[in-house]
Amino acid sequence: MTTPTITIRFFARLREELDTESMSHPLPEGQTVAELLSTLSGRGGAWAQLTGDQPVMVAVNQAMAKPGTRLQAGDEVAFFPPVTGG
Amino acid sequence: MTTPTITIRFFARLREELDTESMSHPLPEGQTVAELLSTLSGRGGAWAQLTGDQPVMVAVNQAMAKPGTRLQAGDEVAFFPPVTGG
Amino acid sequence: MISVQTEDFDAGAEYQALRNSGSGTGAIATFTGLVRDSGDLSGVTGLFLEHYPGMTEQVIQGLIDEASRRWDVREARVIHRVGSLALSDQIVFVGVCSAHRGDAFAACQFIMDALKTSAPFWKKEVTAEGGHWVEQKASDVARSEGWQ
Amino acid sequence: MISVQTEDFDAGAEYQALRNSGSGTGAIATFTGLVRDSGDLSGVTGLFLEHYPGMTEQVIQGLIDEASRRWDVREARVIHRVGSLALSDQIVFVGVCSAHRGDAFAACQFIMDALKTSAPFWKKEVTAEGGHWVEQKASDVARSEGWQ
Repeated sequence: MTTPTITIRFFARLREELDTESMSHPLPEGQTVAELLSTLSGRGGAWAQLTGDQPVMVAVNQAMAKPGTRLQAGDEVAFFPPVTGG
Repeated sequence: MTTPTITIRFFARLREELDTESMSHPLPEGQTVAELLSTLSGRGGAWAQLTGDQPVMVAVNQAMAKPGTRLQAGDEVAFFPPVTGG
Repeated sequence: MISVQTEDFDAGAEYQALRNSGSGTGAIATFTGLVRDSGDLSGVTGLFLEHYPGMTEQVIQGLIDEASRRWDVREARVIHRVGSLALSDQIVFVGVCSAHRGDAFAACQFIMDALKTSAPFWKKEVTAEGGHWVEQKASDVARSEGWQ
Repeated sequence: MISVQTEDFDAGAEYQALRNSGSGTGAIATFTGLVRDSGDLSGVTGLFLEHYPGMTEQVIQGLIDEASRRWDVREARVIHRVGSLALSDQIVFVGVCSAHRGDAFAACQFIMDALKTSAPFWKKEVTAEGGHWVEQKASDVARSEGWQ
């Protein structure tokens, strides 16, 4: 039996500071966005900012999501700073 | 001594219904736009509409004016329906 | 730049002229009005537009001046056609460039709304039987008064 | 029509495409954003724009759909550039055609305002020393929330 995973993507300042564009990750215990953020933040260093003061936006399968959004195997989860286009 | 005159112009529906584009006219007694309108309206026929129910706009020397605006010799007075450009 | 003209205009060229207004420009808003086929059965085949030469340009300049007092306006261009127009023809162009988008949108919309109720143009709808002068719309007056 | 592209665009050609949207169109509103020389001494020489491919187009389509529910929108065209941009370059185009001018203005401005706070684009200001990511402006958030 394979461990269920999700894909995590980072954009803009987060992509640069975490030095990570995309990674595969085990589906977190509890399965919410908030729990995933907490797990990643626990890596320390630049990762700690994921639960810090600066706002982190999240999209699940390319639609905006919230801390309580539940994750499923195969989901694409993206973290990024507030958008600044236009 | 020449009689002081003004120039009167009509536009759009008024121009057509009065069959007049432009005319020279003696400076009216009392010298206000309202008195000029009253004089012209007294010609009867289509001219009566100048003091009728339909709104008549007036410009003096190409700036919007009011019934109480005083006229002076040489003024260009224009009467027209509410504007409908754009 | 203000032009009252019988000829058609090139909205793309007007946009380029606004774009060349300087490096402080961050936003360009444009509006173009077309002769619309209103879809009713009145048999309208086109429009005839009359204006008051001289006064028209002064009124439009006054609107641009007022917009420039109320918002950041780096340049404004207004073109209004007169004479005979067919369905789908361009009637009017208003373009504004500004440092900021809120100012560009507001100034462009203000000039267009105010032009409709204060610039001396009159529209006649042309039909096979002759034509009739268009009456001013209460909604246009209300929209223009909303800016005061 | 939605396009996220590195190449420049021709705002005049976009306008023509909107104009050809049918005889019911009476009003075309367009907005173009340019890279502005903000005039400070920070030494910014250009911008780098990153986006989230796929999600970006979906978000913009959602904004066009919402605008079409709220106003008469016959066609909307949105182009947003990504990658490296120089001062004075065009960044974004939003064009809307409608039967009526109020709808064209409102839909164009709504799409532009909402795009700035909900479409996944990020701007980096490029300087000789490298660059820094632009922070979201509270004024943009307030403007976007004003439409709700």
